[in-house]
Amino acid sequence: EAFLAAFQARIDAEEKIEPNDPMPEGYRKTLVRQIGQHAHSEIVGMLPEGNWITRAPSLRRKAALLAKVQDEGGHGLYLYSAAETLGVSREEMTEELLSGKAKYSSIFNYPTQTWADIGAIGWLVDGAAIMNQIPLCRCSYGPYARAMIRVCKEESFHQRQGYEIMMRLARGTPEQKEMAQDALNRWWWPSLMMFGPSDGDSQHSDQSMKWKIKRFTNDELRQKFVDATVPQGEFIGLTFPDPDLKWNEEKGGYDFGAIDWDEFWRVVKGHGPMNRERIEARRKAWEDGAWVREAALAHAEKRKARREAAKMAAE
Amino acid sequence: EAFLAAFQARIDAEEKIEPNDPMPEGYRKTLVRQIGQHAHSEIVGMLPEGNWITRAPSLRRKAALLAKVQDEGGHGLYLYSAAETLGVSREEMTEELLSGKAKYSSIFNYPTQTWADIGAIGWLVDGAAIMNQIPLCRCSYGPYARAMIRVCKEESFHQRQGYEIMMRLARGTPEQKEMAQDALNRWWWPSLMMFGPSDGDSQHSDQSMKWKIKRFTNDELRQKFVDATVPQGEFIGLTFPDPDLKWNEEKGGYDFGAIDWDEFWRVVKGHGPMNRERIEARRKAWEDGAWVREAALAHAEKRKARREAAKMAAE
Amino acid sequence: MAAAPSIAPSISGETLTAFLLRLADDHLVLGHRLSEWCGHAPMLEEDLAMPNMALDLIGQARSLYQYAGEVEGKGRDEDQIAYVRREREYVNCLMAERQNGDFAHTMLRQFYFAALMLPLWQAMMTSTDERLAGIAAKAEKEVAYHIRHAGEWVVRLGDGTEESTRRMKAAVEALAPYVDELFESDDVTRAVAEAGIAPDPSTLRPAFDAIVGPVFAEAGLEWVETPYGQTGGRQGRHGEALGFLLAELQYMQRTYPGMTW
Amino acid sequence: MAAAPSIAPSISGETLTAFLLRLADDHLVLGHRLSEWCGHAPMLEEDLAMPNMALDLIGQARSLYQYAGEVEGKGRDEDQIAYVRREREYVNCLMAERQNGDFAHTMLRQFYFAALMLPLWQAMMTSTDERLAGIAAKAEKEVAYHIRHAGEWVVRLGDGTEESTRRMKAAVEALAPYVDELFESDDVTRAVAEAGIAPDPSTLRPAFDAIVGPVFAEAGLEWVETPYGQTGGRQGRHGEALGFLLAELQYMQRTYPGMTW
Repeated sequence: EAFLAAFQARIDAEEKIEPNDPMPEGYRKTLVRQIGQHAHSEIVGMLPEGNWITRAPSLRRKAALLAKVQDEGGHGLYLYSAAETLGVSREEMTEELLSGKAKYSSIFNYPTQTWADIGAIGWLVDGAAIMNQIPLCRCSYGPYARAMIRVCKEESFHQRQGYEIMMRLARGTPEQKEMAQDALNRWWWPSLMMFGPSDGDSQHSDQSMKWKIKRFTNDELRQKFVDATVPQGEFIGLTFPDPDLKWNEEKGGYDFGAIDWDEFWRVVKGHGPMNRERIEARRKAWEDGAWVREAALAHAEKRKARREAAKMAAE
Repeated sequence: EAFLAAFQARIDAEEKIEPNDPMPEGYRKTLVRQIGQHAHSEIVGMLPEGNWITRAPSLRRKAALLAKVQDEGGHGLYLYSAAETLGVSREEMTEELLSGKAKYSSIFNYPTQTWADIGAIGWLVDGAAIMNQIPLCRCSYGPYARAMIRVCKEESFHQRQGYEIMMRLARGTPEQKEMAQDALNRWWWPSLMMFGPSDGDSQHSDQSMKWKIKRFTNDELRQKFVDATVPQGEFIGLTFPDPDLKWNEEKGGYDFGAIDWDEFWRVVKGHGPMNRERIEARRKAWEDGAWVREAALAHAEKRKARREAAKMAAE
Repeated sequence: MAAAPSIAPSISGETLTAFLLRLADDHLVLGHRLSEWCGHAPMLEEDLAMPNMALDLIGQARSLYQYAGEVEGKGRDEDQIAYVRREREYVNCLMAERQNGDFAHTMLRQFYFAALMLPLWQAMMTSTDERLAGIAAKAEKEVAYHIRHAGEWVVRLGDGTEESTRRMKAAVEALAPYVDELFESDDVTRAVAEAGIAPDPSTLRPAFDAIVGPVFAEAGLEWVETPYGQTGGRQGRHGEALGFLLAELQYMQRTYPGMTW
Repeated sequence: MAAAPSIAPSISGETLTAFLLRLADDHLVLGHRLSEWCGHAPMLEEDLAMPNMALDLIGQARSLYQYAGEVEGKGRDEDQIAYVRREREYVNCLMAERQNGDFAHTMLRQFYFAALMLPLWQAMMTSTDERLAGIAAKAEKEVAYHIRHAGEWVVRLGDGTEESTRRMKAAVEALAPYVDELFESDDVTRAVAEAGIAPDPSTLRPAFDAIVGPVFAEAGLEWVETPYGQTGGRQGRHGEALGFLLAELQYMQRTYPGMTW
């Protein structure tokens, strides 16, 4: 009790919690779950975008997309490292992903059907991710907060790049504009769902807010995202697929239509268009790569043994 | 001795040898080798053409190509059956193909790089095959001769179809004509090599001629092929890649340049552009399909056991 | 160009075209997938049987595209419709575009599709649309063979070895989310049904079950229910595999536009 | 359009363009293959390292295509050259287009190509062609990393487990026929060498061997000689895998011709 109070006092004083600091088990668990989900999202998120690398329409776009997907792998790496400071190994986290026990962002369970989807993901999905992540740069857990600072910088570059793809399409030929509009139509609602259930239905929010793992509610972040994104879309002449979307002068933000929570829960529970394939792809990579990881380990051990034998011989 | 003479007398009298007839071991072996090679050629020959089924330029051509490749599988099937009458199983022959012990027509070790190659294969490769095969319809071994009658009919349909593809290209746009000419350039010499080494260097010819397994020498057949094919090519405005090719009034046939026998032997010995891939593809199909064949067998046995159990119960 | 065909007066040419394209795309895309096995089948008999079924499917697709082109009346021939559309314009069901997977997956998919098409063609043999009645009469015989052939494999593999049973069960599991879409109805299917051109797919489920049920029973397989089926194909919302299929399918027509082959 | 660049007076623009296209195609095609691993690597570190190398290759290809376009002087930009040619016009070496195979095959291929390019770029740093000297100076640093990274994997896998050794040996076997083509000389390479633009590839074999030898020794691998190497890439004679690669690569440019992305 005294420990919990002291811990909360540190949090309230905006002190950073570091790996070797004592922390409540619930705090640790919440972080492990959240950082794990976040890491998995980066990893699974490589797949829908990776789907267009070999078909990117220009060399410049191909290079940018490669770099982006590589950054996502990098984010996964920092985040797994941050989670490792809490005592879970990358291997354990991977097993949880592949078994379906750990979640990842549901948005990646939608397919990337056209090139414009690459623009839409950068603009909307990375845009939504940033909204979620900027407050995390001030998260109470030090390693996570520091990882997020780096991640956020790169994400906002990706977001601009995605928006630039959409702008190019929206100002291109009629086919290109249609492609951009179609992508917006398909990705808009899933992007809004990225912020999670409405505040009333959110399971983990209260305690996370108290521990300063979270600093805004789902609905607050969603509203920020809508307010930031709608003018961007309108600026390039795209229409949002929501007849209820309109500026509310009074609240100084946009009103928007009701989210289809049935769809949200369906996808979360594994019945989105690509859930099965995403996990299958990761499982295949993991299983096909087992011999490589084993070989690397075996070689490192052989090397070490040889070094030691040489040392002994020299002594 | 007496048996050999009597056998030769039957051959000389143009009697057909049938599966249960006594025959010299050499005759049987020669036939097994030749029919096996022929069957393997049909099977491996499905691969270069199969390579273009998913990319055929029109639905009509796609359907025709599918039908053609299917016919080739059918030829393989008749031929394996003909060989089975001589006491070798399809499984044994397949093993010999996959181990590299049995040969198949070297022409299939060249890649099909463009759509025109599909035309060239039909026109030239099937054309050369027919030259080889028409005499085989009168082969002394009954089952082989009968299989060849059916095969020849279909092959000559394929040959006309291939020629028609080439004609369409040669009379099409400049790009199409160039594509046709390029295919002829690449396939002409390998087609001439299909008849095998020159008569002086051919290992198996004499005895095969005597046994009426063969009825013309390699060089005779090659000459027939050149004489039949060159006017066809010229008719559609294509040029043969042989500066020495010209009509010889005196012999009533075409003279043509020297064949690159080094290339011939290189490809026969396994160093053609696609040897490794062809065998690899067949091996993969065979190995990946093992569980299917086992299941079919297991199911048939289960069925039989159940039928017998039912019969016993009824008695 | 042929004179515009006379279609049932109670249906618009646009609706009929939409109906024909769905059916044609199903056949083209599934035929394409099947043809990918060419030369790589588990046994020679299947190197004959699979292209044979693919040929039937491509042939049926051609009849349907040709008719769609005439109904549409814009002078597009079968190849222009089959090859020169954008991905979002293909309206095949999602099951047809699924990657082949192993032989069990391919055969089960074929069996399901045939079990949908047999009652559909049978009903269309008495279509008010004579052209379609003719297409159906020919196709019905072909698809009856597909049911026999693929159905036999479902039984053999389902009741074969331990491995084949495991694989066939995995196929049932993997394809389950794509079955319901086959029976979807919407404005197009209802209009076509009302005009007596083709039955609404939703009415075909009992016939499908009557074909699948006994085969599953013989194969020792159990039906897998999914809480939510996948959908979207009829609106051109596809998975990620179709794009790669189209890149191959369209390669020549896109690279050498407007030529005759 | 940029003014025509001043090239060494002893060589024709056509020859220089031919040389540049070969090099550019090697990098584009190999970069494409490498990028196919994206999201499917055996470990996260490789999900970073492989796109990283692919990025280097694509970047080098872009510099070379841009320069080729300028030398050619027909106003084609990098994308028109990279995307809008027919298969027989691609002049990459055959090794670059080989399908990825397993990780051992991919890494060995990468190692070989880097071991060719390191001495090539090093020599080109003092090219009489300043533009190329600049490209080389940047690329040389990048490819030195590729050698380290891929070389370490050759050692690890060659001297790892029984399985990894078997796979690495199979890769050595499989790639052997494609090594000699890397060092081929012909009129183009000789003209370029004479003009002091780039060394003739045939002179690079000792440097290649000096890189590969110690790595093979450490990996416990033996060099495999093939009696006949495969060739043809420089004349646009390719294997069957390239066509499918191009169908994907060109998909957007062919489907939506002449647009800006």
